[in-house]
Amino acid sequence: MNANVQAVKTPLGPRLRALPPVVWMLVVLALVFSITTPQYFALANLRNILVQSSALMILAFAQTLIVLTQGTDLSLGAQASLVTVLWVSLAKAGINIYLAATLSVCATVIVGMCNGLLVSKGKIPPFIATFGMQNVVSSIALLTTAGSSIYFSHYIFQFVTETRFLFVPLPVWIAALMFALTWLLLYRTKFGVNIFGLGGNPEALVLAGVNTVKSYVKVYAYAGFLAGICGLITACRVESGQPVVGMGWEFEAVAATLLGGTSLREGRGGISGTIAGVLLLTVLRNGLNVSGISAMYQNAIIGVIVMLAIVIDAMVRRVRGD
Amino acid sequence: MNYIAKQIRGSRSFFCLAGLMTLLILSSIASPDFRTLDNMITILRQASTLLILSTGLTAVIITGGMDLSVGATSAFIGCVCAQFLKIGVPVAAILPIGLLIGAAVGALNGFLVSVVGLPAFVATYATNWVVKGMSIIVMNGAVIFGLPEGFTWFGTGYIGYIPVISVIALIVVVIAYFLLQKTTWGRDIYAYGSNAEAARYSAVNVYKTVFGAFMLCSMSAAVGGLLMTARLNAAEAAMGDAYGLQTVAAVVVGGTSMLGGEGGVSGTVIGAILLTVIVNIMNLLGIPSSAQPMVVGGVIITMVLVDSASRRRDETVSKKSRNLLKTPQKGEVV
Amino acid sequence: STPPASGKASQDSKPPAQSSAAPSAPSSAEPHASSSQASPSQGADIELPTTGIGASISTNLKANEKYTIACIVKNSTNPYMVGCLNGVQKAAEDMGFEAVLMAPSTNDSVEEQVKIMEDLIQKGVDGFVLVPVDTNGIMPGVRKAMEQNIPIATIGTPAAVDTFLRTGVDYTETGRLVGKAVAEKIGGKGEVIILEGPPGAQNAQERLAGIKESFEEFPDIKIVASQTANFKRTEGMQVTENLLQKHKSVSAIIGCNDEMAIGAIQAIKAAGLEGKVTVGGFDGNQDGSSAIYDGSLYISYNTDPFGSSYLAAVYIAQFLNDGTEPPQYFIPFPSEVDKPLITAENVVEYMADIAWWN
Amino acid sequence: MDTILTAHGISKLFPGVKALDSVDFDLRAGEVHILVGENGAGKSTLSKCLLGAYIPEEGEIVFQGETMHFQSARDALEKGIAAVYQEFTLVPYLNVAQNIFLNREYKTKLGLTDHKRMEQEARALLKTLNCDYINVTQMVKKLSVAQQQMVEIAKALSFRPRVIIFDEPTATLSEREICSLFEQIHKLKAAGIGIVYVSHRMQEFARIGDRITILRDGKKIATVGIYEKTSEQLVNMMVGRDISQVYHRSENQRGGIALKTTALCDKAGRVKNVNIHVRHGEIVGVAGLVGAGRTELAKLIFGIDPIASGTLEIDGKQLTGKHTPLRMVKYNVGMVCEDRKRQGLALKDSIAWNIMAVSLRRYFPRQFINHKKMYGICGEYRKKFRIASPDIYRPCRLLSGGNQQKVVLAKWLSNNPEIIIFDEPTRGIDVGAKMEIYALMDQLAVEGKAILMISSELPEVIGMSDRIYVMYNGSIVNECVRGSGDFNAEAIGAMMLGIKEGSCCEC
Ligand SMILES: Nc1ncnc2c1ncn2[C@@H]1O[C@H](COP(=O)(O)OP(=O)(O)OP(=O)(O)O)[C@@H](O)[C@H]1O
Ligand SMILES: Nc1ncnc2c1ncn2[C@@H]1O[C@H](COP(=O)(O)OP(=O)(O)OP(=O)(O)O)[C@@H](O)[C@H]1O
Ligand SMILES: [Mg+2]
Ligand SMILES: [Mg+2]
Repeated sequence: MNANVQAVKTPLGPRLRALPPVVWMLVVLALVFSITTPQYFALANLRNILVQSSALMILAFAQTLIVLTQGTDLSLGAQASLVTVLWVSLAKAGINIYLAATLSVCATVIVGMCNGLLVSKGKIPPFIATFGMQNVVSSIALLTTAGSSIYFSHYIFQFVTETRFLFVPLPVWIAALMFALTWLLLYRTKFGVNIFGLGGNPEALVLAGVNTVKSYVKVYAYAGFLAGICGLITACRVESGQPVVGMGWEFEAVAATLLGGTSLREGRGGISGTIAGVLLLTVLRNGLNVSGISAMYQNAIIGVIVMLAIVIDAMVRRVRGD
Repeated sequence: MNYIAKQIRGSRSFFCLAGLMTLLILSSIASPDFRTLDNMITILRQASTLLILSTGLTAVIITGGMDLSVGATSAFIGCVCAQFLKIGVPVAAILPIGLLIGAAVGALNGFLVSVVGLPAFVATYATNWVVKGMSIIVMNGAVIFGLPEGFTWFGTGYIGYIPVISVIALIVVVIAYFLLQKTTWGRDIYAYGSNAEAARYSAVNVYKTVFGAFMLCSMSAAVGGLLMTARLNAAEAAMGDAYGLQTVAAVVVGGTSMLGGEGGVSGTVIGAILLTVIVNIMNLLGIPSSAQPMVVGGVIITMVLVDSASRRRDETVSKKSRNLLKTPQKGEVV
Repeated sequence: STPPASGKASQDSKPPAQSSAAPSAPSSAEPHASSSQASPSQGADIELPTTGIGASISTNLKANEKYTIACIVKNSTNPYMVGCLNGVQKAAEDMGFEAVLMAPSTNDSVEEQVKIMEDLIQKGVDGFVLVPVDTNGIMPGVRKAMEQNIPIATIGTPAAVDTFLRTGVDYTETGRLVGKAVAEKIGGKGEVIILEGPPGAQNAQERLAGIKESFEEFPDIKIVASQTANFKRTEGMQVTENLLQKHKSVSAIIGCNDEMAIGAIQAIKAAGLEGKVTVGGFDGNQDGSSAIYDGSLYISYNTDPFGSSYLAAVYIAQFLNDGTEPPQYFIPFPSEVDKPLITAENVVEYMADIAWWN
Repeated sequence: MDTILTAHGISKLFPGVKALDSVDFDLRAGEVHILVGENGAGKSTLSKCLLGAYIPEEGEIVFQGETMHFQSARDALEKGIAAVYQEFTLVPYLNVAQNIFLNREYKTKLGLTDHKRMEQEARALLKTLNCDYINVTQMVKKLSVAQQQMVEIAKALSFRPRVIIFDEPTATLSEREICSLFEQIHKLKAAGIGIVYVSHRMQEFARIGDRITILRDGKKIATVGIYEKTSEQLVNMMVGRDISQVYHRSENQRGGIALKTTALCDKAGRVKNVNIHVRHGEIVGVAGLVGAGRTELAKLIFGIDPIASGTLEIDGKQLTGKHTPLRMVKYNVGMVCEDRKRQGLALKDSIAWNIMAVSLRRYFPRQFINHKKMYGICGEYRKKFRIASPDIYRPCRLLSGGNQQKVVLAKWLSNNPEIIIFDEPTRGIDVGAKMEIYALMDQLAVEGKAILMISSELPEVIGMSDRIYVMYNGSIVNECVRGSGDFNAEAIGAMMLGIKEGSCCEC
């Protein structure tokens, strides 16, 4: 799956076997749902799944980068919420809508930089630093709108969610663009090398003369940027600013990241697997909804399947020995 | 005496204690309503549930792990036991039932972490999801209320001036302190947390240690859940939500390192009280609810920042030992 | 603060055909600019396809075909929401359609509500009974459903455009009524504490606005504190405990739902202020009703989620059968058929015949 | 030849340790300057100071006539001082080319990293090292240890430095790779590049070295030309006294066979068919090169790793059922492991808790700890082992290496084991501490304990053991008994290298 070894041409069989287990689970799940529910395999539903996963997908890319550096960013969900609120309220205050979008994404980039500084300079474990930030950020989001959601009418929201380009809605394209961008950064720039270094052997980076503080700040700031884009898409999806809309997404993003084969240790993994992780979660929800499983049981079912998926993933990896 | 002073000064909870003291003093100045006996008892009562939940979590975090399922587990056990009480199970039987379910959830976590080898963070997040889903199923969305008085007394009663719930919290803390500090198993938890590999080489029973820590955690969550239910005189599937990460914050602010091997329940006591006091004083000062998380987040970051700065000061060579260079001392160990 | 969006939405969204059937001004409250047209009136001469209220609601209507009607609420942990789900479930049993009962797995997530709507449109449902988290936030889903001509009935919180039907209660109105009743009970003066719903939730904001509005008539009433307790009993208790340390002479506490109000009562008992503080709540849920019965809660408002969603489902089934549109856009359900305020006077009757939770 | 790098009066402090004490050092262009000294003498620390990876508390570094104030390794690299470090300094999930060009990535016109060019150059570099079999697009994680080491060397060379520092580069290499490395070093020498070379392997010195600097306990002892001293003299200078004084064995009685393995194999194939035995009152050494599988054998015996086949007998009883450290401790077996920081100590915990880590269960079988009694016992052990620390409450990380090692010993000996496995018991500790440990081992043998000692320091194995097993590539290739003809450093050294006994006599 990893681009680093792309030059090595291996036959298809071993390459299929080397896919993260989550891909197979995804296939199995999709098969199960398409057998149980006839409407599942409709083209429209596939499109549906892609659109629904796009916001979480972008957030999960951000989380993957952070996890690669052996951290977790618990403030990502709050950052996305903040952007929805800031964007709409700035626009409402009369600022040009594109400028407003840029400004609000800038805000999360700054939040990300603070996270990075706390982690690198402050030497606080990322979990607790970003948890603190989560509180701060969600407070800002709530204070911006005095606690309520905020609404502003502009064609851009519907334009984003309803425009289709080559049969695929815009949010999916944006997610694809973010994937391309992140992929390039991760595998084709120094920034990406440093991410793998921070997770794999920070000492090596220091000896090679890399300023690790800067690297951390950059990673968290970029994660903030992605969270901002996720927030923009979300704002379009719900056509309003919602101060708590992203609550808990950071954890789903972690789950997707780990399912995608990125490890909390030694900087192993990459963003391609994360796509499968996010799709697994989305397909699961979508499938349960389409099959009309009652709300009462959904949480337990999703929980059990995610737990099984993680356990199977661990088992398969152990057998494979990676 | 010198030793004790040194221990306190050197212990991780020192900064937390100092922070709490500062907060108490500032609060007393800021609000006259704060320094009443009544308010102190209120804080004590409110801190109790958080304290019970975080006490068990302390053990898990000392092993270098994490339990994100504490809040959900406590709610789940509260819900199940409320259902049991409703169908007439005697109050006396409820505690064992709760502890048993707690032990089962803890064993599941322990299994996922030590046998399957998942990172605790992920394993317990999945457990959190499952347990939360199960409490929704158990409750079917309803709220159970009107529990027997013999049961609610534990949550609302008083012994003298002291709320029963605080007495129970104290008991839980003392038990956990005793287990962690005075038993070989407790020592194994510290040893495993500071260096898991060394613990294995020192013939520590790793499974017993990890399972034990998670079970202690979930069992204290059980006690917390029962008391939460008793105090509310009701059970609701979502009642543990707020405790999920707050417990982690209480433990870490109390000076227990997320890397494991350091800290203890005494710090957690201070951490839990600290977090409770912050909310209390903010309510008294009329700080709007939307702004409150910001203050809490700020305090958490500051406390941990100070703590980690002090840790680093230990690591670097102090001025005093630098001077050793100038006047080499004979017989000094290299 | 700005007037709630819902008021505006329902105000200028009234279908012209029904304006003749517009209800008269509400019986107990002053008409208010933002919601006068939408305000309920008792005994208005519209005919409901149902009889009874709360758990005793029933209908003679039968579904012509095996329709699938989905009910999407805000979460699956709040009795109110589960009341909504149960209402549609009961309607499905009575009328013979298939009910799909849904809630976001993350409590109160509007984004997930939209997802569920999208998914169910794929599944091919014939109607939606919806408790939106947010008026505007739910719009993408609503628009999609309307494109497919799927009727949508919203309960309580409306959508930003006209849907097939809106029923349940007007949150601002509920706040206004209970606020007024409590204010009168304490003689129009004194200190009041308000326990708010979760920040960011629209219905919570509207109800709060209603309460505050009602106090404008009483200049001697001072809101000394207004803090969130997230619609939860635990937090209601803790916040009240804290606030009572400072405001010992408080005359009334209004919890924006019964859960918080009961939490407040527990805190009041613990502080030994029993009987000195008037407590108001909303929803008329089981625990709240017993509290009114034993006198610790002064007043609550029957929001009847069960009956509301039942009624909405019946209207949808009727429409699917023969295209009958409801006679009116906004049917404030409980107050349409009964006095929604519950006090010690009518609580026995309420619990016996009207309550939605049996 | 002119001097290109000089260090004056370098001192470096670590918490509790003075790693370097006013060390002077100079390096000429085109020479290989070898740094020797025992483990912990400060060789790596000196190298790192020269490189800017550590900032010394005192002293100055002059490079090409300029006084340097390195703040980081980057500064030194820019000036032209590169290094092959002793520790692993590669990023596991980056490929070989990316690792070599870490932080110096080539860029295309678009500003993206130019993988093609990096790979080409990496390939070329590896080719000069005769390592073209290493795939430059392979993840470093997937390479063997020796291959990783060659990548590290290639990385250092890629800087085209004026000075290059090798810190034990050959420790994990096989003969073939060592040859290509030395070839490269000769080329560098010819090009006028100064080389600092840290190694323990005396046989390498003559092959490449020009001068030798001997360090002991952080102090410079002497700088000598390569042919000025015999290896005995060098060892004496390193150790600070005669070897014969250092090792002392008392006469004692041998008892029955305490530990015996029959055809022991592990799962990874690093231990093959090992048959050894240890008697009570006997010290048995295991000699071998790094990677020979000695540690694996010890781990296998102690139950850390599962046994694939073969049997283990303790005091004549064959071990059946679960094989865990816990069980081995019950059978009175102890193991002082190789890496005290990773496997031996909980560095954050106090000395006391570390001493009690194993024996706690023995002293307090009812699980309840009596703190007063415990601290009493720990205090006694501190005195007995002369652990240099003001109290027993300080965390172990503040102790020096030797004292840490003593804590590990105290941890095991407080449990009073009958069979003790020592894996590199004196690694990284000073001579004084070493002697104490040797005395202790001697005393244990007199008490009738069975001791299995693994060590990479031949003098130590030869000085202390009654019998020596020589291990090569996972198997025991020979057994030498004290007093017999092959019980000397040359013979055993040859066996360790896998050279047959016959051919050994010729060198
Ligand atoms: N980062 C550190 N923190 C504390 N002490 C250290 C550190 N690095 C080295 N030391 C101590 O400094 C002394 C010298 O260590 P150094 O690594 O330089 O030895 P060395 O001669 O390279 O030994 P070896 O042959 O084992 O590599 C040792 O006592 C060691 O314990
Ligand atoms: N072929 C190899 N593949 C992977 N790792 C190796 C290999 N050879 C050696 N190593 C590494 O080198 C270390 C030394 O190997 P091992 O412990 O088997 O040897 P040893 O004889 O005990 O040597 P020493 O005790 O001197 O390190 C091991 O910890 C292992 O990580
Ligand atoms: Mg070294
Ligand atoms: Mg070894």
